[in-house]
Amino acid sequence: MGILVDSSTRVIVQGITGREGAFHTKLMLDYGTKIVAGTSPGKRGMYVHGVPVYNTIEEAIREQGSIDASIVFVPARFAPDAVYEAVDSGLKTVVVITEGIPLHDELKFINYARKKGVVIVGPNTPGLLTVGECKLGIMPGHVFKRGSIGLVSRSGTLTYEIARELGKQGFGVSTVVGLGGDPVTGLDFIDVYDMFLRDQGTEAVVLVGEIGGDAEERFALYYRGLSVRKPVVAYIAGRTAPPGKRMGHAGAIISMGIGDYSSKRRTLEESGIIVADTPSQIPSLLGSLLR
Amino acid sequence: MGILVDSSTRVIVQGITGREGAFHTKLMLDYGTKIVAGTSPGKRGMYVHGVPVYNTIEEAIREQGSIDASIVFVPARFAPDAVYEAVDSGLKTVVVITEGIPLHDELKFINYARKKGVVIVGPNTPGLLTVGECKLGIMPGHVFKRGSIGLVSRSGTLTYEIARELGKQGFGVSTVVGLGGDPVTGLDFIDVYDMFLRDQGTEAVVLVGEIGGDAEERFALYYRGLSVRKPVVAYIAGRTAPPGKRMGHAGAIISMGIGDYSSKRRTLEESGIIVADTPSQIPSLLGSLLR
Amino acid sequence: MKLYEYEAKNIAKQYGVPVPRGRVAFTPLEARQVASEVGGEVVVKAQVLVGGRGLAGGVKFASSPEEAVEVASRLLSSEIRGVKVSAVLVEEKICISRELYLSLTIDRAARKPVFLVSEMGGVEIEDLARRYPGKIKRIYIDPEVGYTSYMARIALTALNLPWSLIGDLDSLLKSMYRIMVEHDAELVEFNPLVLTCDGRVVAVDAKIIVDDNSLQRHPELQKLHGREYLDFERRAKELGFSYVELDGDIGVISNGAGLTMATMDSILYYGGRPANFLDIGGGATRDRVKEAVKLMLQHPRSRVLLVNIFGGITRCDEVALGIVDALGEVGGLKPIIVRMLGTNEEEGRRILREHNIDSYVEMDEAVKAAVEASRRG
Amino acid sequence: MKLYEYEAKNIAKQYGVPVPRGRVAFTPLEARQVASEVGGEVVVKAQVLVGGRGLAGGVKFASSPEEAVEVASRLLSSEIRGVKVSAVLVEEKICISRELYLSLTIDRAARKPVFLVSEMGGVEIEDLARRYPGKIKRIYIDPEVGYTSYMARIALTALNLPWSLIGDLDSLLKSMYRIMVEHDAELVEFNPLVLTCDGRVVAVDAKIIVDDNSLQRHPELQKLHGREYLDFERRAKELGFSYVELDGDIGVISNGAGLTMATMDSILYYGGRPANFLDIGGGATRDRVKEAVKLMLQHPRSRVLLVNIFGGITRCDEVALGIVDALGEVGGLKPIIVRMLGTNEEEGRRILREHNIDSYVEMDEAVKAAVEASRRG
Repeated sequence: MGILVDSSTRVIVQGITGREGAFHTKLMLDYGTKIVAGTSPGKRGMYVHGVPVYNTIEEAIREQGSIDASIVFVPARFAPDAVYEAVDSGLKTVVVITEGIPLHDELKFINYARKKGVVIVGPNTPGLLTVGECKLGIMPGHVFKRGSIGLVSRSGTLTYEIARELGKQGFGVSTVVGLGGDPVTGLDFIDVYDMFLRDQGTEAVVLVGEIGGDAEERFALYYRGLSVRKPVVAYIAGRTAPPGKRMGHAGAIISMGIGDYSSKRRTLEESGIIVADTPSQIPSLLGSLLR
Repeated sequence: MGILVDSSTRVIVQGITGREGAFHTKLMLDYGTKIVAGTSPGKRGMYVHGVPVYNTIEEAIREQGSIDASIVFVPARFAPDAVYEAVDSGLKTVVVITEGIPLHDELKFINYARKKGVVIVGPNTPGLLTVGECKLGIMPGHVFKRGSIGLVSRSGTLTYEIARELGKQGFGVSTVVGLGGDPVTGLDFIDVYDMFLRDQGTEAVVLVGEIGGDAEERFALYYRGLSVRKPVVAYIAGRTAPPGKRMGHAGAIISMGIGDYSSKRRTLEESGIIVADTPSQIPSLLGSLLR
Repeated sequence: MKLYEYEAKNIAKQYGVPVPRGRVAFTPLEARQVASEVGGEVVVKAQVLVGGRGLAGGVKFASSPEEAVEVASRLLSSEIRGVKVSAVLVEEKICISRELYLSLTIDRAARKPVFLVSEMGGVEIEDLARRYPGKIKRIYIDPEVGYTSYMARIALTALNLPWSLIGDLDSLLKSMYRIMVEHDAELVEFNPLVLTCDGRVVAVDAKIIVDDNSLQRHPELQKLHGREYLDFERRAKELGFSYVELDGDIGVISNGAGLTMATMDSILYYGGRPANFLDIGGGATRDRVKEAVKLMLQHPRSRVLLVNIFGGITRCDEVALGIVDALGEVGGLKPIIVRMLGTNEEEGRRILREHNIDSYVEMDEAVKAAVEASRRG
Repeated sequence: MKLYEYEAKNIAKQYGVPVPRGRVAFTPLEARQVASEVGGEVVVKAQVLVGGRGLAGGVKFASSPEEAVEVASRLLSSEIRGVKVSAVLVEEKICISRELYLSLTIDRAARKPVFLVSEMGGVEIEDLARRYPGKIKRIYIDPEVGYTSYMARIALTALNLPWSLIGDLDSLLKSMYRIMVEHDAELVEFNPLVLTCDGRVVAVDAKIIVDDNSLQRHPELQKLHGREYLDFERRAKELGFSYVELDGDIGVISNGAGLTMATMDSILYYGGRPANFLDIGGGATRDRVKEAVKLMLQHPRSRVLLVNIFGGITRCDEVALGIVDALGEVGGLKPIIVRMLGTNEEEGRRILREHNIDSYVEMDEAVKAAVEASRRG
C-alpha cells in the first residue's frame, strides 16, 4: 500500500558516484529500495555499494531490464539533462533531489514531463518514501512508522519532526511525499491528495505547507468541491515570516501579496480543514478526526 | 457518420478576410458547414458572408459560444501563430490549408498539438469533408457522393479524381481526409485508418499515397498486425518519379534511399493490400473486395 | 533578487521597450545635469527596493534643473520605509492619458509564465487583485513554445487599446518574454504602463526580479546580489547561511527551512518573538555550527539563543561540538537553549552536559524554555 | 536545396565542427595555391550535387601542388554522372583509423529530428540501412526541448568511441542541431565522420540539405536556390511552376502534384514515357496556363503534349483560353491532347472545339490517346 512507489519499484540513481549519490544509495539500499543501477557519465563498469554503474540509462535498461523510477543527485547545472534522459528513457517517476536549479529550466522540464505523463517529484525535495517498502529520497527512514496517514509536505526536516510526533501518538505513515521547496514543482498538494484518495492504505492526510505561492489555497478550494474525501489536518510554517524575504526555500516567499500565512490558514479553515498551531498538535487533531 | 467532423461541428475560419479565406468560407457555408465565426487581426466587427469577424478566437468564443474546429488560411509566416492560438484556445481539430510553412515550425506546432491531444490536419492539405455534413477544406464538395468508403490521401486533385471514379461506379464516401503534402503532417495513414475502423459509417478505405517518406510502408506494417480490419485499396502516385527531385509537394521526394514507389507497393502488397495501377482501377478492385 | 527601477529600465530599453527619457543620479549635481539634458518638467524618483514608494513621498516633480537639485538633495538625504536613498532616477514627465498594468510572472499552479494584463494600472497588483479581480486578464505562455503573437491581440483587447498599437504591443510583449528568459527573471512588471496623451505606450515604472538560483549564469547580476541585505543578513549570507532578520529577541538556529520557520512560529505561539531565521542546512559540520552559533551569540538584539536540530544527515555530536567551540571562542554572551534529537543524539547530549548546557528532546519544551529565558533575560 | 560539400563544410567550421584544412578551388591554379597552403598530401574532390561521386572517380589524391594542378584540371574538365564539375575542394589528406556515420535528419513518423549514428561509416546510408539495419542507432530530439547532452553519451556508446572524446562529441552533436535549426536544414550529414590516427574526430565529408519552404528567411541561401536545376527546369521554376525534367517524350501539364504524378504514371502504364512533371497549381488563370503550354510546346524532347485538368478551383474555361492563347503565340509545334472536367467544363470544351482541339472527359482515354500520338509523332 501507499502511493507512487512500492517494494517492486525498480530504481536507478542518476549521479550515483557523487558524494551525496553514493551516500544515499547506501541508505536507500539499507531501507530495502530495489536499486538496480546507477548512472555517472564515464564511470561505466564501476560498482557503488554493489550497484552497477552505466554511462546512460539506456545501457542500464539494456543490461538490467526495465526501470520504473529514478532519483537524481546530479548538480544543478546538469540536472535538467538528467531529467530529460530519464523522461526520454521511458521512466515513470523521477525524483529530483537537486537544489538550486534555475527556475526557467525547471519550468521547461516539468512541462515536458507532465505532457508525457511522467511524474516529477521535486526539484529540491527530500524525496518520497512508502513505509517499509521503498525509499526514494534522503529522509531518515526510521522516523516514519508504518501506518495509514498520508504525509505530503513542502519541507524536509519539519516533515521528519511531524512524522516523529505522529509516531509518538501511535500514528504511522503510508507514504510521505516531499513536494520540494522551489516555486514550481512537479507535483502539488492536489495531485498527491488525489493519489492518497485512491490508496486503500491511506485513511487520512497530513498536509505540511509553508508560506509562498498559493498551493495551499488551491488545495483548500479543490477539497471544498470534493464529494468523497479523506480527513486532512494541515500545518503551515511561516506565520512569523515578513513579506518579500526568501525563507530558505526559493518557493517560500510572500511576493506580490500572494503567499502569506493568514490567507492560507483562512482558506483551509473555510474549507473545513483543521490547521494546527504547532507540529505537536497534529496527532491529537488527527485523533479527534479519526475517532 | 464519418470521422473528425459532422453536421454539429462548430467552426471558426482563421484568416477569414483574406482572398482564399473569404472565397472558401462561402463554399463551406454553401456546403452546410456550421461556421460560427472568423478571425482576422484588426478586422473585428466586420462580416464575411454573414460570418462575424473577431480579432481573437477567445473573443469569438466569448460572443459566439464554444468552437470545436478551425480552418487556417493565414499566410505561411503567420500560420504557426494561428495554430498556437487555436490549440491554446481549446479547439479540438485544426485544419491547416496553408502551404509553404517552414518544416521546423511545423515540427514544433505539430508536436505541441499532439502532446495536448489536438488534431492537426495538414499543413498543406485540401482539408477534410464528411459527406453531406461538414466541409472543412477547399475541395469541390459535389465530387464526393455520400457512401461508406473512407478516403485518406496525401494529394488534392488526385483525390477528387478518385472520388469521381468511385462515384461513377456507385461508391460514395463517408469522410475524406487530406493528410497534407509536407514531409511532416499532423495525421498519418495509421491515425486516420484507426478512426475509420471505429466509424460505423465506413465499410472500406481507399488510401492514396505518393512517393516520399515511409508513411505507406508504416501503414502496411501496422495493418499486417491488426486483428480487426476493414478492406483497403491503395493507389500510390509517383512510379515514374526520379530520386532526389521534389515532385511538387515538399514531402514527395525520394531521399536517402527512402520513399520510392516499389518499396511502398511491395510492402503494401505483402500486407495483403491491393494496389491499383491507375485511379480508374480503384472502383472495380474495391468492388471485388466488398462483394 | 530585485533590480532597481533604473536598472530594470536600462534592461527594458536595450530590448526596445519605450521608457521615459532620463537616467539615474547619485548626487544632486548629477540630478541637475540629467534634468537639463532631459529639459522641461521632470520627475525625480527615489531608487529603493521597498514597495509603496509613492505614498512614502519618494516621487517628486521639478519644473527646472534648479528645482531638480533641490528635490534630489532632499530625497538623497531621506529614508523610505527605513531604507536610505542613495540614488534617484530623473526622467521626463510623461503626459498620461490612461494608466495600465502589464506584467509577466510565473504562475506556480499552471507551472507557466503568465502575462497579467489590466486596464486599471498604477495601483499595486495586490490591491488590483483585491479590488478588481475580474479586471485582470491572464495570458499563459507554454515554456516549450514561448511567446507567440496572438497573445498581443488578446492583451490589446484586455487593455482596451486602439488597434493601431498592435505592432507596438506585440514588440513589447515579445521583449518582456525575452527579458524574462534571457535574464532568468521571475517577474517583469511595467506598472503603470501608460497610454500617453499623444497615443504612445510607455513604461513609466519597471520592476524586474531575477531568480536567485540562476545568478551564477548572469555574472553581471551576481555581483549585485546581496546589496539589499541589512548588515547582519550580509554577514550570515557571506558565511553561507540562509538568513532573514526579524524584529524579536529570541535568536533561532535550526536545520531546514520548514523546521526553522516552525521554530519561529512556535516561539510566537508560546508568547515570544523570534529575532531571525537562520537555517544551517542539511549535514552541517562542527565548524559550520560553530560559525552559526558565534554569529547569533553576537547578534545585538537577541537575548537568548534557541538551537533546534532534527538530526538526520545532520549529526547531533557535530552540533554539540560546534556549540561548545563557539562558546569557547566568544564566550557565553547569552543563554543557549538546545533541542536536538536523531543521529548521534546521546553523544551530543553528553558533550553538552559536560559543558553544562541544557538540552531538550521535545521541541515545544525547548521553545517554552527559550520564551521564558527571554522574559527573564 | 542541397549545398555543395565545401559550403556545408564552411558552415560546419563556423559552428566549431572539426573538418580537414583546405578550401574550394574553381581553377587548377587555385587548386595549386590551396595545395601548397595545406602542404603534404592532399585530396581533390569534385564538387557536384549528385551522389556516388567516389565510385564515379570524383575523388583523387595528389602528393604535391603540381600533382594537385594536374588532378584538378582533369576533374574540372570532366562530368560526374552527367553533371559538369565546376569546382573542386582541396584538403589535407586525413590519416583515418575508423570511418563512422553521423547525421541529423527529420523522422517523419516520429515528427522529430533524429540523429542516425553508426560505427559503420563511409558507405551511403541507403546501403548501411540495407546491410546493417541493426547497426544504426536512432536518437530522437523533441523539437520543443532541443538537444540535450545525454544524447552524446548514447551516441558515444553507439560509435564505440573512447570516453575521452565525450566533450568533443557533445559539442559536435550540439553544433549539428544548431546548424539544423539556424539554417532550417532537413539533413546535416557527416559521412564519414572519422576517428583519426591521432585520436581526433573529424568530418571528412559533409552534406546539408535546406528546407525549401524556409529559404525566404535565409537570403544568403535563397540566392543559391535553383542552381542545381537543368536549363529547362530553371525556366519553368522562374515562371513559378513546380517542374521536374524526365527522359520521355510525352509532355505533361496537370494541376496538383498527385494528379500530375498519376498522369505520368498512367502514361507509363499505357506504354508511353513522360517527358516531365509540370504542376500549374490550384486556380491557375488563363495567363498562367498560356505560359505553361508555351513552355511545353517549346520543350525539345517531347513530341506530344498532354494537359490533364481536374477543375475545382481551376476553371476549365480559363484553361481552354490559355491553351488557345499559347497556340496563337507559338503555333501548334506538336499535338495537344486535353482532358478536362469540373468547373465550367462545358464552356472550356466549347472553346477548344472552336479551335479544333480534341478534349476528353476520362483521364485514361486522354492518356491512351497521348501515348498513341507519341508513337505516331
